[in-house]
Amino acid sequence: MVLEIISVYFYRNKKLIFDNFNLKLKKSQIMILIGSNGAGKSTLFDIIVGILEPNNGIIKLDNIMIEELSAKKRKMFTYLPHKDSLKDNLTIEENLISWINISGNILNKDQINRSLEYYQLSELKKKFVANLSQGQRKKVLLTKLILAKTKLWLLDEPFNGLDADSIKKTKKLIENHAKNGGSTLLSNHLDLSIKNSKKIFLQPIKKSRDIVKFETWDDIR
Amino acid sequence: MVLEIISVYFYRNKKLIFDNFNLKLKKSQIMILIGSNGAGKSTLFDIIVGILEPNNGIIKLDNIMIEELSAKKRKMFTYLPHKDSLKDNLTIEENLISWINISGNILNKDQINRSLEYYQLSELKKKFVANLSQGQRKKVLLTKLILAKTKLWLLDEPFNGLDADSIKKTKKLIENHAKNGGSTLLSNHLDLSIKNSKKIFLQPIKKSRDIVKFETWDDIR
Amino acid sequence: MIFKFANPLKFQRFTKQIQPFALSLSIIFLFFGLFFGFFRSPPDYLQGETVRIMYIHVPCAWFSLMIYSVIAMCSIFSIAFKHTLADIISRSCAPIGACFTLATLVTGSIWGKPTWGTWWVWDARLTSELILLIFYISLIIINNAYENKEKGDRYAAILAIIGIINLPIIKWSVDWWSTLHQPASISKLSSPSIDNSMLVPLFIMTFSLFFFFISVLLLRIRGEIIQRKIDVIKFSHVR
Amino acid sequence: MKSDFYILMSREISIGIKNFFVLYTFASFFIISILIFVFAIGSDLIAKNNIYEPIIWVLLIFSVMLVSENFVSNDCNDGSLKELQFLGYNEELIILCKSITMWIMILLPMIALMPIVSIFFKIDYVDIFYLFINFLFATPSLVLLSLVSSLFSMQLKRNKIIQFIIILPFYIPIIIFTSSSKKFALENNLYNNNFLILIGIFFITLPLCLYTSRLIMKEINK
Amino acid sequence: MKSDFYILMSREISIGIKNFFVLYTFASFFIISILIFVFAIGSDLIAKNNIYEPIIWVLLIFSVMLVSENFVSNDCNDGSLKELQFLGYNEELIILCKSITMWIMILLPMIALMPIVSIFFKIDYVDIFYLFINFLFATPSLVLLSLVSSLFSMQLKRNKIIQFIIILPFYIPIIIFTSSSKKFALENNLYNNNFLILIGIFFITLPLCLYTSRLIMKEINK
Ligand code: HEM
Ligand SMILES: Nc1ncnc2c1ncn2[C@@H]1O[C@H](COP(=O)(O)OP(=O)(O)OP(=O)(O)O)[C@@H](O)[C@H]1O
Ligand SMILES: Nc1ncnc2c1ncn2[C@@H]1O[C@H](COP(=O)(O)OP(=O)(O)OP(=O)(O)O)[C@@H](O)[C@H]1O
Ligand SMILES: [Mg+2]
Ligand SMILES: [Mg+2]
Repeated sequence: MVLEIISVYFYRNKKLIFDNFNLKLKKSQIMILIGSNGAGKSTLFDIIVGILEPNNGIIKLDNIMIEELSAKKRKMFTYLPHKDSLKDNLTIEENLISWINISGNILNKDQINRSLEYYQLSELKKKFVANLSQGQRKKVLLTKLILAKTKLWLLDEPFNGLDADSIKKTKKLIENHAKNGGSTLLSNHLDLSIKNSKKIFLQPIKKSRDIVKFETWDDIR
Repeated sequence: MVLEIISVYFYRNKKLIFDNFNLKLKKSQIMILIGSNGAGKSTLFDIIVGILEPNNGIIKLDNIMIEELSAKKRKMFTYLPHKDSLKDNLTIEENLISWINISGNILNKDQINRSLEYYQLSELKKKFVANLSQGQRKKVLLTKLILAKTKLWLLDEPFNGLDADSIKKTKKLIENHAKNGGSTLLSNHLDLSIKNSKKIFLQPIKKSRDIVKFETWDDIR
Repeated sequence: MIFKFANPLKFQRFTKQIQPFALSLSIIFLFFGLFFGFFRSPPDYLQGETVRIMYIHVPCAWFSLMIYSVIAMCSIFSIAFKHTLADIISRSCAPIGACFTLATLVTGSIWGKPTWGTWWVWDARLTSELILLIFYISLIIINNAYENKEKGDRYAAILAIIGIINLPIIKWSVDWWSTLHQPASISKLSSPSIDNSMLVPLFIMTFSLFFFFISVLLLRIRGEIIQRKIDVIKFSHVR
Repeated sequence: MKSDFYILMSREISIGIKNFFVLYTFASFFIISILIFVFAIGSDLIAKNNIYEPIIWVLLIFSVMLVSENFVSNDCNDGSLKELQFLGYNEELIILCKSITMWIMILLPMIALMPIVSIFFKIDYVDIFYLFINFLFATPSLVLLSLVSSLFSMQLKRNKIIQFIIILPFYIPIIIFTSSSKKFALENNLYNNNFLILIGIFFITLPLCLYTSRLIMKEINK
Repeated sequence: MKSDFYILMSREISIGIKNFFVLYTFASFFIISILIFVFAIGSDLIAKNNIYEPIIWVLLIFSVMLVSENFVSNDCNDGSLKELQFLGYNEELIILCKSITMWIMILLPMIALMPIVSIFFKIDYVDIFYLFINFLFATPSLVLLSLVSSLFSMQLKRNKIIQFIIILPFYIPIIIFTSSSKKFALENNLYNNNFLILIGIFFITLPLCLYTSRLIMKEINK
């Protein structure tokens, strides 16, 4: 099992967001998280990578609990969150090189240049990220997927702000990844048909609580 | 004519983005800007509202040149740019009230409450914007359209990050606006069918220039 | 652990019973303390009648330090075990501590004018006490700066732990640097260098303020628990 | 029909009130840094040589600069400065309203701190009066200058410190006239002269700063 | 296999070099504010009373605080701090690397400024030596403390000034021991004692700051 989420409970600002949530992601599987705004998709990603700690439950990557991973983590997944963590005053190329270093990959310039071609960013590679359009920024972010050599991709709304052509390219990228044995968990609002993908529907939880039942200190945290 | 763009030329960082661009937007018309990433959609919006100055060309709102408008501007259009100009440490309600004041509308609390209902934000209205999900923020932004009493809407990728349900609602909002005589110019990447809408395709301009022809100082600016 | 047995409901009932008891003890002690302080203790042969400020100043000073240590201990506990009660206690303590600190500063200044001839000197103890006040106010602000109470608690706890360094400085500054302020004369480890006729009202006042502190604290804790319950119910309805 | 000025002022104030503890932090920052100076130099030395004036003014400058960033950078980063611009508000008016709000919300309450400061530095009543008058006339220029410099630094992202360098030279005349006011007045037997100079400086900085900020704001979105 | 420390250091330095003019601005900020003091107090008075040490140290603190914000806030705002965290880097290590980079890039070059400062203040050579030694031993603690305080203020949006309040109390011991170093050394006939104390302070602040910053960084994303 590449990713395993076992009975996770999570409160965010006193609101229950995950109530006994379970998920299993196998090798070569593409899973699409679908849910209305505020259902908890981004929260789930943050929990998986260990940025947020669930109040209860277990998360396993490759059958190892995430708390025990730390430095090994960066070889296991590539997470593209909503905030793009690109430095405005570095060029596209410099941004990617910086990312390659911290994500534990080893790549030469040639490979970077080739991967920039995929989204036709080669001409822009010496431009500062501050001077890119919204979609171009997103493409820089997605280029990381081409560079990354990880098995598990975690993509938070990867198609946001992309033009039709780039959406197709990204879809193909994900499908190819699955073919090569990689797994992908992505959140999405659009009506896209990705081959062999499985959809998971997240519902916002509505649970009204009874005041008499506050019996432990954790209840009123 | 609600909006008229006449032979606009625009350079951004030495790159030609608009080369004799023309556009006419009539009453009750919905116009969708479609173009690949970096084609210049956001730039066009900024030019229309007067944030960027075209190198050449005329922009008219209600047959008046935009340079002559200044304070009257805010009664004429509602522009929702990509950056959402919401204050993280104010609540949804406070943000909207602040916007109502500066945009020259006069509205009471009741109207705000009713408009918040449209995207089901009423329960969240006392929450800080910092603690909203990406889509919820976008919905707060779109609520401004319900509150605004302007004839011209300029929307930069209004469907980005919204869930399927909210996209439908937003579409309806725009269609209703057109029915009531309002005009909308919006940029979009998705494949949406909006009734009575006209599509405009923006192409990135690839014009190689001849070095011998640099004859005025403006050419090498 | 005791907290396993006591649930918030029982705890609330318990505080409800204790609170009036503490308050009445405080009032009784206050009455006796003032009586002894004003009528049964002699004026100082150097300072005259102004020495009576001591009966307020010294207990307030002690409590300003003690309450901060309570907060600091709760903060350590809260960071280590994430227990809600620790957060509630430190949150309830902060404003009370701030009041005691302010009282110390004000009474000290008033006392300083006749004895030292000035309202304020840049003496190590006075300065560190001022910093203590700033810490208290910062704690209160941080506690309330977030929509998410848990976050406010955690940050306040970190700040409170950082601020522990200040306590020994206040306590022993008079010994480390030669200063204007009175060195420890009552709270010395050996026998106190002060007459019993002054010591008795001082201790009575101390008890009075102690019970006052306890009763206000219990009141605030109860309010805090109720507030949190309301929050849980309110937020659990939000989509 | 509300005037633009009124709308902008009420916006600034309503946002400012939400951040009311800026005032608290400003005040305590001021006090703590005074404290550091006292510790470092020694209060006797300060009292003897009358160097409290420069200290107070330098600290005031630092704190005004730090606060001014809050007033500008947020509006700039979340895009609401751009919004104000495309809604057709006058750039000069925006900055004017910001500086008035900042002065009212941050600096006016500082006057209440004066007695405390005077206790700290053992300043006597006549000198406090001078300090007070100086404060009243010099701070508006300070506020204006610091806002312009924060705007400048918005342009030059990631380098907030540069604002200090751009603007510090302009502070020097203000500093000279404020921090030696008493000496000045006594030497020249002209008690009012100094204040007149400060007012003069203000009327030079006002149009200059407003115009400069307009120019900067026009550039910010390019 | 490169070690985490090496990776983080090279990342910090490569980003830092792009912002090389931070150093320039830092230096000129420092000099201009010294100038303000010289203008306001008068260099004779400063020389006579030997108050250059406190002035230098107070200004150093202010400038370090201002720069440290640059080092933290950008990483925090664009999400790369979060990225480093989910890539499994140790929080302590991140801050350690940041502070080492900051020290190398900003404070080490300041030593070159010493002669200029000594001219301003008419300091003689022996005293410059003291200043230099103090500088070497006290600034690491300064850097650490200021980074922690910037981290703290990240969360308190629109209220960056609060960092000063949180951290200034901790500067006081450093200030006391640096700004009176010469007096101290002469009085006690212990030339090394002072430096030992500064080193001692450093070894207390180091683990304290690293641990605190870990705690804060754990909270930031909640
Ligand atoms: C603003 C001014 C003052 C402040 C902030 C202040 C602060 C304090 C503090 C924090 C303590 C408790 C120390 C401990 O627990 O050991 C204390 C104790 C005391 N203070 Fe003050 N003080 C001030 C002025 C004065 C003055 C003017 C006097 C009298 C001349 C005075 C006399 C005492 C005495 C006698 C004690 C008890 C010492 C002991 O035995 O522990 N204080 N003060
Ligand atoms: N601040 C800037 N400075 C210089 N060039 C810029 C700046 N912002 C954008 N550009 C360039 O201008 C061109 C048009 O950008 P614009 O943001 O208008 O594109 P867009 O059509 O909105 O694209 P998207 O669909 O990605 O939002 C792009 O090539 C971009 O690189
Ligand atoms: N920092 C935060 N503090 C408190 N609550 C938050 C915070 N961020 C998000 N929330 C709340 O948590 C819930 C889930 O948010 P999340 O961002 O995971 O939603 P999402 O499914 O990603 O939505 P979207 O499709 O809009 O991106 C929302 O109700 C939101 O209001
Ligand atoms: Mg999301
Ligand atoms: Mg765009």
